[in-house]
Amino acid sequence: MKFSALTILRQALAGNLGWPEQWRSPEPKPAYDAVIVGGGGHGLATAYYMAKEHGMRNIAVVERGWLGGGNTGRNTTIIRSNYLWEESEGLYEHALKLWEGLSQELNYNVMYSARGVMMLAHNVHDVQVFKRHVHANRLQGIDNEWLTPEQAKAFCPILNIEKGIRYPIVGAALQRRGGTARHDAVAWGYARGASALGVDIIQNCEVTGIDRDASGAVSGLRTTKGDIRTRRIGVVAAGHTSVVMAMAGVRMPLESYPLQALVSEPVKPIMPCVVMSNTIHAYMSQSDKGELVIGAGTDAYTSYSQTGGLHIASHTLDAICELFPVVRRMRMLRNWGGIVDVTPDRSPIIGNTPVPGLFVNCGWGTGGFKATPGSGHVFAHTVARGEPHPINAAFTLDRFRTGRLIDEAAAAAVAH
Amino acid sequence: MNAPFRTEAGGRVDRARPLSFTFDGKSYPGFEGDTLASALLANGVHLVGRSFKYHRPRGLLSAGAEEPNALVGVGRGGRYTPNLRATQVELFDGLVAESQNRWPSLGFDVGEVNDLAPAGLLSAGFYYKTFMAPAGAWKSVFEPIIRKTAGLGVAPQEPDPDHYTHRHAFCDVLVVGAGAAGLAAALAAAGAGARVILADEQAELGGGLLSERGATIDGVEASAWAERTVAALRANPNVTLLTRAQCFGYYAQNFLGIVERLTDHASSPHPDLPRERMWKVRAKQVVLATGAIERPFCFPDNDRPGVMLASAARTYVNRYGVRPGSRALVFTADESGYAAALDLASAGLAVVCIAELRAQADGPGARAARAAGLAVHPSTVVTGVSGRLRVTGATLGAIGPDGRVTPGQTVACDLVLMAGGWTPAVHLFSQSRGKLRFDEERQVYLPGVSAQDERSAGACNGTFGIAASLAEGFAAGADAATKAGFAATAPATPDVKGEIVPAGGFHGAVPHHRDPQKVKAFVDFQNDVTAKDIKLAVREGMRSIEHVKRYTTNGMATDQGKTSNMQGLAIASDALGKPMPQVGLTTFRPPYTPVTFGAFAGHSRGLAFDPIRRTPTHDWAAAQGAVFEDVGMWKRAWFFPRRGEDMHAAVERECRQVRASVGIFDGSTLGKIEVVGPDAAEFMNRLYTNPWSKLEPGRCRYGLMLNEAGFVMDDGVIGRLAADRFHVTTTTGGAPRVLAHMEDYLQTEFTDLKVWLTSTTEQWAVIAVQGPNARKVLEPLVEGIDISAAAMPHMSLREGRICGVPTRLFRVSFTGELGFEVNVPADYGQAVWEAVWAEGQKHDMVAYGTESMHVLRAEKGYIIVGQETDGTVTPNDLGLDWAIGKAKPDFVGKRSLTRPDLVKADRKQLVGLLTEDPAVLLEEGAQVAAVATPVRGTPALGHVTSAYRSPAAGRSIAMALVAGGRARKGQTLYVPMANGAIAVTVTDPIFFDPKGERLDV
Amino acid sequence: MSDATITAARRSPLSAEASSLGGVTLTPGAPLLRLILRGAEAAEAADTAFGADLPRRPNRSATAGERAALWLGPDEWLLLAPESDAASLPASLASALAQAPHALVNVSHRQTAILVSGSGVEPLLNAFVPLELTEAAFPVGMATRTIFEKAEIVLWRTGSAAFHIEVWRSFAPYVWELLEAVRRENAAN
Amino acid sequence: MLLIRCPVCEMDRPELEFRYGGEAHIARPLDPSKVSDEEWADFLYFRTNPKGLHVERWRHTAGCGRFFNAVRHTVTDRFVTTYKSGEPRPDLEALARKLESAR
Ligand SMILES: Cc1cc2nc3c(=O)[nH]c(=O)nc-3n(C[C@H](O)[C@H](O)[C@H](O)COP(=O)(O)OP(=O)(O)OC[C@H]3O[C@@H](n4cnc5c(N)ncnc54)[C@H](O)[C@@H]3O)c2cc1C
Ligand SMILES: NC(=O)c1ccc[n+]([C@@H]2O[C@H](COP(=O)([O-])OP(=O)(O)OC[C@H]3O[C@@H](n4cnc5c(N)ncnc54)[C@H](O)[C@@H]3O)[C@@H](O)[C@H]2O)c1
Ligand SMILES: Cc1cc2nc3c(=O)[nH]c(=O)nc-3n(C[C@H](O)[C@H](O)[C@H](O)COP(=O)(O)O)c2cc1C
Ligand SMILES: [Zn+2]
Repeated sequence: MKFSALTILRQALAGNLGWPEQWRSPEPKPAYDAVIVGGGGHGLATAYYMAKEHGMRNIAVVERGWLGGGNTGRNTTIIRSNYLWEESEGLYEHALKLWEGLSQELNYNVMYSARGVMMLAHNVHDVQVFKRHVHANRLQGIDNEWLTPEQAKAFCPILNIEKGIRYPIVGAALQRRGGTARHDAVAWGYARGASALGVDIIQNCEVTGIDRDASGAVSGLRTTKGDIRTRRIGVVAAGHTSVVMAMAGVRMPLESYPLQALVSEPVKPIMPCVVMSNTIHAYMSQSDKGELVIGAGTDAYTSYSQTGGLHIASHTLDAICELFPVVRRMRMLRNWGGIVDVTPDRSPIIGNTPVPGLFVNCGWGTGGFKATPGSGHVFAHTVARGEPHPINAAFTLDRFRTGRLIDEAAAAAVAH
Repeated sequence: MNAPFRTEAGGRVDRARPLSFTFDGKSYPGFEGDTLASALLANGVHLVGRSFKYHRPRGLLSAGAEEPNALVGVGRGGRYTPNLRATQVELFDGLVAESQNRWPSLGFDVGEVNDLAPAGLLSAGFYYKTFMAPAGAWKSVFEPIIRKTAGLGVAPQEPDPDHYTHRHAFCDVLVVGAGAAGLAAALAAAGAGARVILADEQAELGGGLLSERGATIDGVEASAWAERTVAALRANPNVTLLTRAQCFGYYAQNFLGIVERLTDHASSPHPDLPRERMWKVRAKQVVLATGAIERPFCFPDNDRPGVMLASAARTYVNRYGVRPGSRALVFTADESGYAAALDLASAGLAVVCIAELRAQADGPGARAARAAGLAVHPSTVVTGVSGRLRVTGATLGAIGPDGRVTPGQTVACDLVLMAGGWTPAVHLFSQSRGKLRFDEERQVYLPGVSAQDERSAGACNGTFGIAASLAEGFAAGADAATKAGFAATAPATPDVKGEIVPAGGFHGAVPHHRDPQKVKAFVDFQNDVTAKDIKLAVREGMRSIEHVKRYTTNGMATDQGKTSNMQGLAIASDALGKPMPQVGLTTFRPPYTPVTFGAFAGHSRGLAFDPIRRTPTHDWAAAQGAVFEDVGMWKRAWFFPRRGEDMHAAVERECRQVRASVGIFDGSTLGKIEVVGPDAAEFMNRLYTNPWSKLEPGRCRYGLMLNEAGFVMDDGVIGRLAADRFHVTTTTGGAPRVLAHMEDYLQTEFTDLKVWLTSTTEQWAVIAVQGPNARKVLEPLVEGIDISAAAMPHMSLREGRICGVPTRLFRVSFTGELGFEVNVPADYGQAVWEAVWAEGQKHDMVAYGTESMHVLRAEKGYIIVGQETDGTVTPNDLGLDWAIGKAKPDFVGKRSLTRPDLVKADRKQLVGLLTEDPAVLLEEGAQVAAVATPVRGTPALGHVTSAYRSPAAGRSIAMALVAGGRARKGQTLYVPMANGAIAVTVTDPIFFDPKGERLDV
Repeated sequence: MSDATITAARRSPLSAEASSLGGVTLTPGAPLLRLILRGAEAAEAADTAFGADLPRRPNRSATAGERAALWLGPDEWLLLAPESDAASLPASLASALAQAPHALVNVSHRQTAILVSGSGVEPLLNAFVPLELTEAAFPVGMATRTIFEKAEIVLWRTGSAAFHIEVWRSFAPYVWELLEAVRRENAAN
Repeated sequence: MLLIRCPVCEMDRPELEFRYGGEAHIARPLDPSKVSDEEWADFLYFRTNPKGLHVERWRHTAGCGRFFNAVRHTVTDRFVTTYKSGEPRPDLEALARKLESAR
């Protein structure tokens, strides 16, 4: 059923009894042409584009829990494309362009909100780094502009730009097309779209093993809902990638860390944009419902616990209160964690693996939500064609051997 | 002044201390000991808020932490705090509170039109299905409208004048909750000699005991027993009692967060008192005694002001001496409803009747009620209420044997009490990662297998009733003390008489006979989630309770589902046709109730947000009017403007004077590490690219450090003091990282080496004296060192004295001029600095800051790690191959340098760039391209790393990393800027004195 | 370093003066000779030369007269001695240890001391220090590096209600000011 | 905040005093020049990252300053054991069995 104001009215008058399931919940078939492991935004988007653009309909997404329940459902939803290196710029800008039409594409309002993402500079080094981004982005046609502290405050009036504070704000880089989106809707919208194209989305179905034939190529999957035969597997398991890849005997350059986020109680709008400060480690935006959505860096140790330490929230909030002194009396409503898979160069791995038929899309670390549509789009190409799309060609596993890293962290250490 | 609904006597408020407060501008009386909620009720005020989506009028549902409706803004100016629960706000004289989410007024709120929209139009998730066309309208039209309606309260508009504090605490037994179970646990544990912390979020310890009327413990009223017990605990030096102290989170290894409110309840607190204190408690053992939360019923219009939890009404009459109405209808499915009815009746309210949902109405409660002359109707439900801003009546329905409801009588009442049973507060247990188990009989989740050293007691463990809670509390306290290493036995359980023990309960939507399309029965009051919303979510394929939660927002409000989660689960389970435990629970997360941001931040605030590191000569620089820059935690003198100078002018003057005569510069922030031991040289060989074995004592060398991936990590001048002793310097920002990196290799890889590392960064003040007259300035001050060119060549190091102070004197230069760096013990830094400065005046010495330092080094093509490098740069890229000890078999990073990508010809290499127009200054970070207007998407050749106006070169200069740059020398490239490209010529990155003739003088 | 001849003015990183409030006294420490000794094999020889047995047990200290040796790590000691020892002690230690591999580094000016004493000292320190400070858990004579909010310190209990804090000089004002702030709070209580 | 037993200090100490050091027992090749690019990449970057018992390095930075090793369960974050740097890697399976029987 197409979603629109009209259908809403019609259904409301009929007691909302006529809404169909947004996606089917079938049992797994014995075999598929391809199986995507992981029903997060990236996995669902991959399946959607495989069906839509590559005509693969006999495919499935298997998800160990509930779809969107991984990092897709627990991230702070910052979207931007003003990355430093050309490879990253290409990938994230590809995603940003897709975000711009995604609600219409999916007929699902994902509430992509281009409210602007502002990154604060607190010292001379920050200025150099952010200006480097601004210039690099402009060359690639990606919007990113430099603001004075006064302009930054005009854009976000609750910002403290006093000079005498511990880490005064000396400028900011602003990407106006950056913003946020409603994270759950992204998963649901892709699931609905994929399901309508025939993709089987199988929840509560954990992959427990990967079978390989005599040649070493992928031949099937074992799951908590039985075995599935397939010759193509796309692993999009975020924090659990190492675990799934180990089932195929592949070791990964990944470590999984807890990353926490929190929300305040909802208040009337006080903040029209997203603000990030890497130097003092915190970022904040306000959701359409009114709560302040806040995050920072990972906990210090690897973990699959989806929780973290109290001191991390303390450090996040002391920074937030310095940047925005008017929120000091506001209150934390909920604090949660996700598990992010981090690569040594803080860039994702999207492509083939040493195992024929096995493809991987991982390593998004603390910042992959923004890439969801683009990542799914190029990974669909990769899995369907067996070779990377030009946009993800550089994001190989092999770069860790050659040293051809795409080091966003080294250059800027900007997360998200 | 007389509050009309105040009882004549009784309750725990202090009638001798009348107070006055305002709500929405109107002044009311109250008493010390009231909450804002009890005081409002005492004044007959029931309408206290508006709901989130439909803006429905809302009253007080509860008397505690679970309150979803009565959110108010309290205070003024910087102390204004939104979204506080009136049930938790303690009254003080002069308190100012206002209602929220309404316009223009609480009684008449325009937003209520949402409630009049066709039924179901604004149902769960409707916004995902619309506002998509035309493209762009979301951003320009719909989202702005939606955002305007967002939020509940208004955020404070001014910075918070209060402050917050922290305390780490340790105990043998932490008891959370001071009701019957918690008090008993604390008694037992303290009795065994354990160090106990007992924390309760309320202003008074006693929990449910304070709300009791009928029951006695050891012959005294329950509340009196609580008082006595608290007094006994207070007298025990091993016990710390924390009131107004919410335990908000249970973290790994029995680490719990507690936030204590210290001043919010006082009208004029001592100004030095913090507003809140966060306790960070590491407990050997924990007893959770957090009680249970009463469930409302989900029936049409169950949200009208005057519909209230039965236990809340009981608390208002018994504890606060307030009648929450005049004519009460009690709707119950639990024995506890009868206790409430009885208490209200004895407080003089008319109890119209008791509607008992269950078919049997012959339990102890019903029997007592009937004995007291109250009417009890079994198999009876409330199917709706009349009255919009306040209940005026209720309609009843009878449940037939087939479960169908037939309409019954309408009764006039102004209070409808709901006693739907009790949901144990297992939040903290669940946060501790204990496994919950589902109790089939009572249909509730209870603590199951523990993951940490804790146990639950009392209502939170499903043990209801005072006697049973006391017994379980004693046992839990004794068990905790025993496990913490004390010999403990549970004290004898006191004799409890006259209590009505909660039993029964109901889950899910109450059946009714009304047109489901026309009514709203609320599950999550604050977020306006109705039973229909939950069913719709299930219909749309949201089969996981997590999806139901997120699609409907059930349980996501500021009460975090305390009254709604189990109801939502029951309704979803019904819709899915699956038993509750198979549908599952959503995750309990910290905090239990919202916690102030400021409490997390504590003292990390303002200038104490991070330590401010100042050098030994900071005050001198400040007195000279230096402008400082932040480098890590350090404040470094950036430039020294004279009257009327901007940075550019100051830097130009400083640079010229250094080259013309001499300058003084504070290098104290440079990292310093003393590497000592028989294997010191070998260690240096392995950690730095350069060879060290042959460096003679008394000589220095520029050292380059790589990470294991082969990329430049740090650099600095390193002096050899003795065969077994090196004085290593690092970059300012890199100092801790370099030391940690060295320790890592030393302790875990190169364990064969006998060498030790000691940070001496702060031992030495470093005074750089640079310029052709540097020697002349120092000569008169130095003792015991011949600093002549012959005796002390460039890159050498001597020990002796300066101004009588022991010094390590380096002859080094980061300016390209004759230069020395005077290291003196830090306490003498300023005195020596001043002496050098005084001497320097004979040579027109200038003090220069980091900006001039950068210019001077750039003129010479010296790199700055972190500016010319970004973690992706190799020594070769920088033209520093000369710094690599080729003969060394290995050093950290060496192997990586031969990886395929690191030996590619077109790597970015450090070059100089000169603009065609010498007056044009490039911008650092600007990109370098082969053509003036590169096609969008063409990769850049590189970027400008440094750019300055060079007084020495008399023009602008720049350094850049450019692909294959060294082979491009002489080429014209372009730096595209927003307003056109700048043509540049590629050069050597050395712009002044390329032969270094000024150095060796 | 013989300091006998030094005439240059010495400036402590702390300009504050000793004061008492709410039962807690804060005192900026006087200058001390501070040496870091590294190398387990050198400990024995150091015992005699220093005049106090270097503690071999973790997190302990040993004192002899005005000298103290604090265990900081299995092969790391912080040796504290009066300023007046500066002329002789480093040299005599160095010669006593000549045969054993070791590192001896003078850090007299790297750090400074803050002395905290009085009945409210434990809760005061526990505003920032994450260690249990009861005498049972942190007895007199215990010494260790630890965290003080966002700074690192060495915390040494010198008496049942007295602690000696060693802190790097640039962090000293931060530690002092935080102690002062909480002392005021606690006094208001 | 985790509570970590430092095997050198022989005390339980708060996480704030420690620095995490990644997977343990990844030995630097004795002669790096002899290993292939693949092997070198393995050493530099590839990690087990297990969901379960993890053998890892910590350093008691704001304590005794020593690196040591620990076995921690990465789902519960519970430390099973800690031991001094240089001591052999414990038998994880035996530890897992011990944990199981202790339940
Ligand atoms: C707190 C937090 C804040 C963040 N903030 C931002 C931000 O502001 N901006 C941004 O761009 N990014 C952010 N991120 C990162 C972003 O969330 C992720 O990069 C992104 O969501 C990854 O999407 P995904 O679909 O790959 O992963 P997920 O959504 O995690 O999906 C992976 C799925 O794989 C499933 N799975 C795992 N193992 C198996 C198995 N064996 N069998 C079957 N299924 C399996 C998981 O259950 C999961 O659902 C944040 C992350 C967190 C945790
Ligand atoms: N009269 C009533 O209205 C009423 C209400 C509740 C319980 N009871 C009775 O009390 C007995 C149960 O006693 P109990 O001790 O188990 O429960 P209790 O409700 O008496 O006490 C629980 C206490 O825990 C506190 N608390 C809950 N969560 C907290 C947190 N996170 N941090 C700090 N404090 C927290 C509450 O403020 C409360 O004081 C039963 O008989 C029950 O029927 C009576
Ligand atoms: C952008 C964003 C906004 C959120 N807003 C709320 C909120 O208003 N109320 C709430 O209870 N939780 C909110 N959450 C948190 C979720 O309830 C939940 O904690 C999160 O999805 C992680 O799941 P878990 O806690 O069930 O593990 C939000 C999460 C995200 C990612
Ligand atoms: Zn230790």
